[in-house]
Amino acid sequence: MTAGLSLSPFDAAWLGSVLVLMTPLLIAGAGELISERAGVLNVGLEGMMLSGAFFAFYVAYLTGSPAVALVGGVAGGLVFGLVMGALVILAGADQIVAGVGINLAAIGLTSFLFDQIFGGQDQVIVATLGEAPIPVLSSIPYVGSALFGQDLLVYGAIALIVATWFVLFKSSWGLMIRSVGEMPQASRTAGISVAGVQWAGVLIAAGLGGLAGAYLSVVDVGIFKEQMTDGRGFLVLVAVIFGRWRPWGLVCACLILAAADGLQLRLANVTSVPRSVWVGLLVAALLVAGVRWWRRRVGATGRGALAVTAASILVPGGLLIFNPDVHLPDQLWRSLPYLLALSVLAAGVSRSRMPSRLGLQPLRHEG
Amino acid sequence: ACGSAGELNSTEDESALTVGLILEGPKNDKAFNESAYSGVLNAAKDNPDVVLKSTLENRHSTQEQTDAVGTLAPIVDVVVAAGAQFGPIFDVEAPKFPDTKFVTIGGYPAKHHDNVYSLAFDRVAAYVVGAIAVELTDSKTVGFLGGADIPPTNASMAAFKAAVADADPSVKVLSNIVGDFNDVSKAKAATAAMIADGADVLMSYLDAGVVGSYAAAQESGKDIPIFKLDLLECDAYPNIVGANVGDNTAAVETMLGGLATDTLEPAGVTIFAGLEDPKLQRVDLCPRYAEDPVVADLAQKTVAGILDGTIALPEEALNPRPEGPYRLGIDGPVKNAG
Amino acid sequence: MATAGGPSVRAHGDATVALELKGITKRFPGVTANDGIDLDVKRGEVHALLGENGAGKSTLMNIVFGLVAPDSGEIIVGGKRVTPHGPQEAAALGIGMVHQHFMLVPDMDVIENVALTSTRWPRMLKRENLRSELDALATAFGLGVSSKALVETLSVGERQRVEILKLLYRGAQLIILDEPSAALTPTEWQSLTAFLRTMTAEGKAVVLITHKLDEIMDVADRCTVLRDGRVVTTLDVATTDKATLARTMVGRDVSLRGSRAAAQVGDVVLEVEDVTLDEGGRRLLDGVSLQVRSGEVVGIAGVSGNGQNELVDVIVGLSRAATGRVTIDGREYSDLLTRGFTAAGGALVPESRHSEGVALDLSIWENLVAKELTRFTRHGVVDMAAARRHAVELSAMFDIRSPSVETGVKKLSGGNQQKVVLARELSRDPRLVIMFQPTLGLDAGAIEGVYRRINEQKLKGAAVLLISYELDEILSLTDRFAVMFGGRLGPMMTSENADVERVGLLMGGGR
Amino acid sequence: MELALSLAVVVCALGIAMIFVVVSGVPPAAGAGAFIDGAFGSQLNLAGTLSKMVPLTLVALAWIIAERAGRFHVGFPGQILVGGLFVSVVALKISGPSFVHLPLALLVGAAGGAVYAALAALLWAKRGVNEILSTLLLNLIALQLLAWWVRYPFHDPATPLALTPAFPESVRWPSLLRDTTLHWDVVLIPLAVVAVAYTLNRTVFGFRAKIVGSNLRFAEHAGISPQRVGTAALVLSGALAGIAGTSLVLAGNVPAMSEDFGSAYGFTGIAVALLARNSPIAVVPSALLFAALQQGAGVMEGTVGLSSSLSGLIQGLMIIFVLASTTVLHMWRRRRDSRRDVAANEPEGARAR
Ligand SMILES: Nc1ncnc2c1ncn2[C@@H]1O[C@H](COP(=O)(O)OP(=O)(O)OP(=O)(O)O)[C@@H](O)[C@H]1O
Ligand SMILES: Nc1ncnc2c1ncn2[C@@H]1O[C@H](COP(=O)(O)OP(=O)(O)OP(=O)(O)O)[C@@H](O)[C@H]1O
Ligand SMILES: [Mg+2]
Ligand SMILES: [Mg+2]
Repeated sequence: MTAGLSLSPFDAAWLGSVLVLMTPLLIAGAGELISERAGVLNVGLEGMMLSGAFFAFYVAYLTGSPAVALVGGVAGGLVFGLVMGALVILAGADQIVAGVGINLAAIGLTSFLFDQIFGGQDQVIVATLGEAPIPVLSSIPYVGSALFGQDLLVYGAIALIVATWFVLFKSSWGLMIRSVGEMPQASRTAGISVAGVQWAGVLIAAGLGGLAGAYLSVVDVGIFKEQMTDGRGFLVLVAVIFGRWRPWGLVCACLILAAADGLQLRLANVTSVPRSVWVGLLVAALLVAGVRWWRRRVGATGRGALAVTAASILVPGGLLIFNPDVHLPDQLWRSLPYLLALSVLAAGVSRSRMPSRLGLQPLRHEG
Repeated sequence: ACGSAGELNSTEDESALTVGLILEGPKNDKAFNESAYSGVLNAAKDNPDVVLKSTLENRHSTQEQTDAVGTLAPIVDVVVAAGAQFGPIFDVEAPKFPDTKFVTIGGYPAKHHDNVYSLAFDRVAAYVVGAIAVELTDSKTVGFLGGADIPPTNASMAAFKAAVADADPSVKVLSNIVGDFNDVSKAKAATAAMIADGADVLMSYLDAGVVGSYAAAQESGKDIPIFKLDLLECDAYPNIVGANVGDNTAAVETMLGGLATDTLEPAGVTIFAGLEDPKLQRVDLCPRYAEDPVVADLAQKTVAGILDGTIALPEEALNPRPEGPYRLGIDGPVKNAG
Repeated sequence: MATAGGPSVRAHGDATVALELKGITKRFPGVTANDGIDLDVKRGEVHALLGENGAGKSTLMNIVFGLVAPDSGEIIVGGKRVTPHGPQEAAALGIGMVHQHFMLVPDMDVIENVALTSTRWPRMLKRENLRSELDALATAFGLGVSSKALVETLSVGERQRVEILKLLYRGAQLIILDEPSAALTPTEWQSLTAFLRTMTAEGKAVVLITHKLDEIMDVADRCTVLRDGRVVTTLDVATTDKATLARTMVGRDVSLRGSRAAAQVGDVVLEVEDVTLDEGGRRLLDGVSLQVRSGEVVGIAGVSGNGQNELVDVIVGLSRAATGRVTIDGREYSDLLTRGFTAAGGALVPESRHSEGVALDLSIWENLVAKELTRFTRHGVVDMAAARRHAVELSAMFDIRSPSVETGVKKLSGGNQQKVVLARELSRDPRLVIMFQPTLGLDAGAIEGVYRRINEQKLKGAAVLLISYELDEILSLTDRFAVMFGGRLGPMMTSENADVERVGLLMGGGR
Repeated sequence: MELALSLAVVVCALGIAMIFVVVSGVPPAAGAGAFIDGAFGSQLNLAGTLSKMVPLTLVALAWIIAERAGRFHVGFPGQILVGGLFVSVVALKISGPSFVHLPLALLVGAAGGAVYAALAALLWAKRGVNEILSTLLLNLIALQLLAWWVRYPFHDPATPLALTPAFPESVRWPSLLRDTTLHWDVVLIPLAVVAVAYTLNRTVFGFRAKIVGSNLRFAEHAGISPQRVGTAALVLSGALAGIAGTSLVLAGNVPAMSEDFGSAYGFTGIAVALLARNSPIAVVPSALLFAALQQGAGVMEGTVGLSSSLSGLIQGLMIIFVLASTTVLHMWRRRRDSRRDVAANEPEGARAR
């Protein structure tokens, strides 16, 4: 084993794959963030994404245009958004139960339609939305093509997050949305239609969920496959929680999820974890610690948090120094993000940021 | 496609050998499942007695697969199932239906049953692919991209790596199992990663996912020779070297044909198909490489070496041999009997 | 003055009148909350609304603010007849209201909370502009609060200032404050007064709903007293005094609806010693001491929100006092939740019947045995037959009118629901009975039944603590009583021949 | 009223499904015939339906227990998996006579589900973490845990598949009907239904859960701790899901554990409970219907070529209709109650005659 420090998994290709893996999460996450900020937990997101993936694929197949297909994807998500809104907002049904129902219905519907429409013929591959490299930037050596040589939706997703941040925190719409998820009584006395805002939230989440699904089917690969969203909808829910209901938090969460996924792709068959991974972990831990220190000033952190920080620095540090020959199972890498999200919840950090009416039925008798 | 109820009754006569096919994925996946499906259709064409009565597709979980076996076993003469997990399922289900015959391609039955016919590929063609890959690489780095983490994937990877090590130990092998034969986007990301890590020849051991490998290779802007799995399609991507073919179609066709003509004897003997019979397993080259004397010659020599035993394959590249009787090659002598 | 949105009020008729109400009537099922109310509020004055709980003050102002539609009557703002539909329209008319419970989003900062009410259509938040406007307003009216602070980090007083800033920002000319001092510290009240003076100096009008006489004397120009939905009188504060106000508020011919039974007074049952309770830096209970003896009914009078809820929670064990101790028959009981209290022989008829007294979705018998499950349980299994039998007995005893004990409590009338609570609590032969607003929302017949139960318990030798916002009830049923104000318990008084004027003063925070 | 609504839901969902059947070119009668035949037509098919009922019933009951105490969680998939994971330890590391081994495995499986649910319960009771979010995460973690489990520590070295070694006969549910998938674990259906119905309706725990679930504040006033009751309910719920996992592993057809054994039941079980309107007894017909849908649809594909994905569609439709119908019921009740409220506010004497 050579002791040299190669950056191997953390290279341009990894960066590029992280961007691509992150894009559908970001798109759907932006919508889900808005919906959750308005108090609606959209457990049916997985189904909406799946529906978007299918309808985008079908539209692409009919029209041959990936761009029109994206519209089809949005429409596919919206179909279930309407169902969700009708059940949850109009009828006051339980959000989680409605979401579970929507997921099952979407799996059933898309599988069935796919079977009916495409079952008898050869596998259909539709044209995908090509790359749109940004002229000058994409020719930067090393990272240029990874960062700036992607398809339009990758940039779109980032723009979307900026837009989400802007809408939520810089515009009067954002105030309405946040106040509805936080304190609907206050919104009502301010003359805001709570149901209207929640409808908007649900439909935005559904439409963007559908778009994210469309990304999977017609932008990335040009193929539809039963249940191809493969739990990404749930992952988005995790990312929104993990990101503490903030756009930049969401970006960080999606980055971590996608980075872990990209890393796991790369590490899958390396016999022992390369040193650079420990370096990466150490850098990440130092970054987190640094941000915390900077945000809260020194001393403001509790003893438990301090211990966690110390451990998260010392462990990879030690591993870096001793560079042991470890092969961690892929499964651990894959579950790492969920374990992290769970600990964030348990640490109670997120609770304070959680929209206080999230997941709850609308207040009925509020004046 | 498999007809309505009315049709079924009319074709059912005494001598017919009715077949039920179970597939883990869709029958039009242009890959593993589709080729098994074609095998049944071919067998039916060859032998008028063979009638495909019904096809159950997309049976992903063990539970669904078991149910599918239970559904078909009572209503057909032969249940054909393609995929590794059917071995253990047949171990349990076959004795319940003594009058039905069970054929698995790639399954791993652990028990001996008189009505189970099993054919598994010893994935040695991957060795040939590995040898050619060493020949083609300039960067001295080659890549193996696997689908689901299942035996054929791991065995092929082992054979591929062995070939590279034998031919030129200084060539590096990158390998990655993405977890799914059909997840195009993951395959794309993984392929891009490999290319970035320097691989300039790839074995893409995927089904529908191979499209992702093509896309990544094209986006990389480099000219990356790619081997694919099973069906040879030389136009899907400009630089397909060839296909590592474990011919499901032929395997199903052969097994069904043998059953129809009563030449497949004895039952319960697991067949391991290597390169003995090119109909079953081989490396197909696209014209550009088939006409390249160096590559074609290398391929031929490697196959010959494997067949005459001068090239020894590592144990991980071969199927674990069962406790019961088995034979190497469809016509090979029975080993381990009694 | 910088004002955004909403036309300012230009008076056409009497330029000095900001708001005029004529014959406002509002009926709720069973109550007439406002009964032909006439009222005028002048520009530049602080007009106080005084009245006991339930007199109809909030309803009246909700009507003005467009939250409640009146059955009849006219609202005249700036000389024009208006009918505001919803807060937006009221705001456009220059009317602003600060609710008793703040309508602020805790997760947003001050600027955002202000902006929330001011725009309907999507637009960019010009935070800097808003901030300078707010800061200007804040300095002009002496409402120091950092406009970048998150509301959840603000104290109650600061939150109130934010509420007021919201109104000022929208150009309110008439500001309604519903019990603004309920949660304020004295210093915070001082700065509020200062602000109110600035307001009136600006020519704006203020309606101040309050129960506190000092505050009225302190800041109001005129005071309208409501009783049972009607205006009793409007007084000029300069020419009146607290005693008069108190008398007008409560000093009716006390209709002694209940009557006191004479009973043998025994040992001390409930002893509350110097109990203090703090929450979020506020002192909710301040050195409360109290004794209730067997065979007597002790009353706690006072306006709601002066610590009664907190005291009851401490006594029954739902919250833990910071200092002091509570004993029943000399024993402390420390179990959290009400188990220790119940085991020590305590019974509680809680204030909020629907949220604390019964489980509406459950049947009568289930509600009746809810606190005594163990009595009907053997090896973890409930003896349904016995429980039902018990319930049937109780229903007969307490005259719960329903088809059967299987009937859902939701389907009963308020009086019968209260009977369910009484039956459950009193059938255990308690040593101590706490009755908290036991006749709330009941009709005459049901009220009489409750009073009978109180006397019955007293005669049986139980100690009864009656907490009520209705002075009638206290005066006619209790043997001794004290007034609670601002978390403190006033001096004990004998109920017979009590000095009503003094009681009124104490209820308003006077001495 | 509720029964009628539930029936209406089923009829509507099946009616819509029929439209799809017709669209796909199969005569409805043939489709329906094939479906009924597939679900109930032969001993084998009936056995398939009944054996699918077991996990569905158990998960539905698990949902009902938690729901009764006002706790909604979606952790069944994870709890099933962890239940199975625990079972595999007992099955493979311990041996003994069947009458000890199987009950022990059952207990340990229940414990596995319970422990996994307890994680969510503790997070909720002690840290206030919403149990829906935590169970969603725990499900994803359990999937990875199991994938690792069957590949590394409990992998059968004799097979290249991701499979544990075969479980000994002593720990497996004996077959009830020879050569079918029906095992003796079907007795769990009546046992669990009765046990849950009894627990909820007769025991103190059930009573307390009901009180907590219907009015939290009242429960506190009655001396009942919502945290304690909620935790107990979640843990019991997890235990039932764990038993469902046990059943899937020990009465499954392949006598070993793979990573996909619990996939289909975690969420469908919720649908079963919803259609049953959270009544433990009504779970039986509801589970029968869902099991028949799954079983029948599979066979239908074999006999008339109708895609088996139809069953997923029907199940999804069913949930949506159940929710919609519940709403109709609520609205209807509310309207009725508000009329009554007006009446209730009239003086008592006027009504009490
Ligand atoms: N080329 C192949 N060689 C051998 N077996 C294969 C091959 N392709 C597919 N299979 C079989 O099909 C199974 C399913 O593969 P894969 O996971 O890619 O299918 P899928 O339809 O995408 O499933 P899912 O939807 O669960 O991801 C594999 O476990 C394997 O048994
Ligand atoms: N929405 C409503 N529905 C039914 N009754 C109501 C409603 N709002 C108020 N009431 C009743 O109208 C009467 C007057 O209530 P209001 O809130 O106006 O009194 P208040 O003077 O503000 O009392 P407090 O000092 O307690 O705030 C009370 O009897 C109350 O119960
Ligand atoms: Mg009040
Ligand atoms: Mg009021």
